[in-house]
Amino acid sequence: MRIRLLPYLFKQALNNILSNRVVHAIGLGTMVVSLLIFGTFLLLFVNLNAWVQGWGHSMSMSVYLNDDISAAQRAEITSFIGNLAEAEIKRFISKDAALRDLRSALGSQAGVLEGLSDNPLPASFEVTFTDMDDRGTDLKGIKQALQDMYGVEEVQYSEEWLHRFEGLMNIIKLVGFVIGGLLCLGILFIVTNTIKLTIYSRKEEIEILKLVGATDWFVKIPYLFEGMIQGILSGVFALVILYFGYFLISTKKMYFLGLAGLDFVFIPYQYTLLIILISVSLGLLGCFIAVGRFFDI
Amino acid sequence: MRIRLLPYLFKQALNNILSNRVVHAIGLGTMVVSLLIFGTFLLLFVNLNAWVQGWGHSMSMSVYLNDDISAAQRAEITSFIGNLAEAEIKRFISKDAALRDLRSALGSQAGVLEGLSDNPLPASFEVTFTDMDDRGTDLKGIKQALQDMYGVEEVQYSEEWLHRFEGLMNIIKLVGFVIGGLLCLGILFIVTNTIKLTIYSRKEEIEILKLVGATDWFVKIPYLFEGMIQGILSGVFALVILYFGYFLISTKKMYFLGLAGLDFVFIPYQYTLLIILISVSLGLLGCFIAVGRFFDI
Amino acid sequence: MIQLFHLFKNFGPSIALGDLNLRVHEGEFVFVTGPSGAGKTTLLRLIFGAEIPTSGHILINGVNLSRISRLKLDLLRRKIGFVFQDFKLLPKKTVFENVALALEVTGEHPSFIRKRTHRTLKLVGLAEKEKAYPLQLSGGEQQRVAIARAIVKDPLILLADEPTGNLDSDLTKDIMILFRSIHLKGTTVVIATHSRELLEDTAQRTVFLHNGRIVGKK
Amino acid sequence: MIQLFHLFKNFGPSIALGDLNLRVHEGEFVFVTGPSGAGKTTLLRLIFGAEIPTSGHILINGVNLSRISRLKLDLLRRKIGFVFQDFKLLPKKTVFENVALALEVTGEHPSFIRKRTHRTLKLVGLAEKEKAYPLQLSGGEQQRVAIARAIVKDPLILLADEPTGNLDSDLTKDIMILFRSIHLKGTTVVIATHSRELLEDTAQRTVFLHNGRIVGKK
Ligand SMILES: Nc1ncnc2c1ncn2[C@@H]1O[C@H](COP(=O)(O)OP(=O)(O)OP(=O)(O)O)[C@@H](O)[C@H]1O
Ligand SMILES: Nc1ncnc2c1ncn2[C@@H]1O[C@H](COP(=O)(O)OP(=O)(O)OP(=O)(O)O)[C@@H](O)[C@H]1O
Ligand SMILES: [Mg+2]
Ligand SMILES: [Mg+2]
Repeated sequence: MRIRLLPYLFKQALNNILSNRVVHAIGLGTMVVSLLIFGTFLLLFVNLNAWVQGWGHSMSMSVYLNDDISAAQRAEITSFIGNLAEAEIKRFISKDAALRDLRSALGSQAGVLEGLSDNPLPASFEVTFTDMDDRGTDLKGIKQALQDMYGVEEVQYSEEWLHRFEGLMNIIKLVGFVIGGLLCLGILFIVTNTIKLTIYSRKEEIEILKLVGATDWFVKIPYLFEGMIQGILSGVFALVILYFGYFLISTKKMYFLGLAGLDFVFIPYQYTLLIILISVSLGLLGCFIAVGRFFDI
Repeated sequence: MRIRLLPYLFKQALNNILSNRVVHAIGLGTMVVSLLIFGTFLLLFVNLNAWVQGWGHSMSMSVYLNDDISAAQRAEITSFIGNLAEAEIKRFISKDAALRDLRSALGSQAGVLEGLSDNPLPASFEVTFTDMDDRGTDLKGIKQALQDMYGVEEVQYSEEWLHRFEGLMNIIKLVGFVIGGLLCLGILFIVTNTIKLTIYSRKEEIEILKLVGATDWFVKIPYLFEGMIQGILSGVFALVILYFGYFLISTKKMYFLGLAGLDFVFIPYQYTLLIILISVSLGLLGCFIAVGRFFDI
Repeated sequence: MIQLFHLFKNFGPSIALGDLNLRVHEGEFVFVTGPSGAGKTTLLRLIFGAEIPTSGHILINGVNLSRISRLKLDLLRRKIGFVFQDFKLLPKKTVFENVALALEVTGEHPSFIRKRTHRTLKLVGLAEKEKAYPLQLSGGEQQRVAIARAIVKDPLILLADEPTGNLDSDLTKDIMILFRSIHLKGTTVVIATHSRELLEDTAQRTVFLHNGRIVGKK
Repeated sequence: MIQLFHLFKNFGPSIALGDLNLRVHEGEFVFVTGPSGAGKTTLLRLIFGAEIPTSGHILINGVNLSRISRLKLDLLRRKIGFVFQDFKLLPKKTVFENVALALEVTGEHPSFIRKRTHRTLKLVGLAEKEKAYPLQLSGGEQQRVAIARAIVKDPLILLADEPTGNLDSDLTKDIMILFRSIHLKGTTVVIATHSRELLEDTAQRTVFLHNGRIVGKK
């Protein structure tokens, strides 16, 4: 193989694509659709994850304070929570506010609070946690640390809620990975098969080239170029169509679906690169396998 | 076309499949994988829906009763709720039990209940709703009806929770339908394309048949049989593999995934029939389109 | 039987046939000859309806090919045997199946098809190659399969395009005897060839083509 | 140049060549003839390395084909021109591209390729059909493209399998003159044919094959 043949072989690849344009178009279509399915899945998975994550934001922790807490101690607690990357103080609930809240929470049962002379409720900080799952927040540890601080009477969070939330995330992740993994395998299979089929009809061509004295690489390289071009084209087409689809159902339109307030983002750019990379390697791989089959002349 | 040619043409189709077995195998593989992707999606969607639905079971309504309710009135309420298909009385909470519950719920704040002489809390029924979403349960209407009954003091349910739950179901449905719809379209496209490609390499064969004086149907019918056979085979293979996969991840194994208690069911049999039906019609359609292209001799 | 009126056939700018007029009567035996590229193949393909004339008319048995439906054309082709210059055999079918095909498309009875196919293959000397595939045959053997397929159905018209180009002279003589015997049974035969061998020892009517025009008759 | 020792070639049970011994010296001009199915094509394909002998040895320029690597075989083939009985042209490439291909695989310079291809196509009388595709050519024209592709690279050895089966006698003479001129430049030529025309008016060495065995020499 001489390097200066490469441009010639590349031109051959372009010619081949043109002269087999129907077969190539069919193959390209299949690849684009396969990648599109994968891309759509990625897009939705990324967003679904974010939504459910966001939905879990309401996970909060109550830090009840002693009635006799000093300003310094309070400041210390505030700064401790402030230093936790994933935590945020949502609000401070004074003793009075706590009683008001309890009364409204009890609703018709608020009568039980009538006979009180003294307010027995403690003041508290309501702390919310964001992105908990990503950073593997150790809620138990935080609770312990807070409880050991001066001025803290008790720390509470809903373990049941957390459990449920984690269960849900597990289900979604499981489903996501199962579908995602199968999709990956499936698309790998479909795309390589499609390329095999587009090349299969050209068995004779390969045979003739070999009879004219072409070396294996002289025959193979144009096919690999073809696979590469098909891979790039299908990757780009799939992404463009995906972006267009994303654009159509962008955030604004989601109001109509009763999903107001949910941010709908495009897949991160690393993933777009990944899709192109996948499609190109699939193209090359498919050609490589398919062409390899015909080399026993 | 004489009917008695049909067996002959069917035999032709079988012969064709055998003599083009590599191309057919590749095509079959692609179809099986496509259908498998679709089937897996269906399987997971059906189960995910059931899980989230089940997870929503904890939706409950509290029916608070007057202290002076008569046994007859109570029985009437019980039977009213019993007649609601989707509702079920989970438990009856007596006045004492209600106080106990409240005390434990208040935790460290239970001190507020110390000074009580009389138990101000009403007894209540806890009513749970199942399969709410499916039957479009009118919670507001039920609440109203109960509130109008004698002996009922108040009816409460968490509207916020319901809202959230409905939002989640909406998201899952949206994602499900988008992916499902795209998958359907994609697989339709991929399968017909694959069949087109398997037939494309046989352009010459069709030309020769026409030159020997074969009528259009004489040429077409074996291809349609081929498509049908390929459709049936791929549908059956896909289902068998899907069931096998389902069997591997059946309920028992799910304990390991921390998803204990979730029932993992196979897709309903109507759907399996649907998959076969889809694959056969795709096979026929693909052949029909592909063969049609070559009839200008 | 075959009537051609002012037949023109262009492929893009290049003229394959120009103003060709010819009449072949029922039961005639005609040679068409001429140098490479003269238009012999094009002429036969036009008669067969495999090519559409640019202008002019073709009448087969009084039926105008340009006014005929697709289905009628298929049915007409069943009565015409064609030996293609490039054989046009189905590579995925055996020799037997290739020849039987010409009868199968007409819906004949399987036992009849079997008998006739065997007999015809024996006639062209390929009884032993019945189960072989075309690509496993020598050039001459392939050509004889093509001949067998054309004559197996006892056609009304036999069009043979260079039917002996790959055959040695002994076989060529055998095949010509075969054609003559078919002709004697009433088939109209048109053979395109440039083989001196075929043309020399015959007193048959011969049409000379050159650049798509008839330049001589014998 | 070409040495064949006890060459056998079976296809399954059927014997295509049996115990064939032959020597062709450098610069020789040899005809191989015999009836249809005698084994002519098989013999040429064995010499070309397109078929592997069942037993026996083939030496080209002293190199044993059964001991040669795939790459070496590819390189050897570049020095051998082969006119295939069924042409083996690439249908998706033009006449020009088909002929140029034989030079392109060797990595020659584009301008050289262009010039040589033009000249060779002119030699076989196809200068005007350069841009046509094989399926748009008559049988004889296709055969000449195959000849052009075989001779364009000035091969050391020229193997031609029935190279004039689709050509009229004038063209046949032209092509034979072409082959002889190539031969005069030093190429070893082996032609398989059953054309009387070719064999009659020549005093060339001739090998007669029958049922895969040499039954006569001249
Ligand atoms: N499909 C086509 N497209 C373009 N040109 C064509 C086509 N078919 C034939 N021709 C041209 O028409 C002319 C006549 O071709 P035809 O095949 O009829 O010749 P022929 O007499 O059969 O020659 P041969 O003896 O070589 O087979 C040739 O110049 C050929 O190149
Ligand atoms: N690939 C193959 N598989 C099986 N049999 C084959 C194969 N190739 C050739 N043969 C058989 O070997 C014998 C010799 O074939 P070959 O092609 O060498 O004959 P030939 O001398 O070239 O004949 P022709 O003059 O008809 O071209 C024939 O009987 C043929 O059927
Ligand atoms: Mg011709
Ligand atoms: Mg031969």
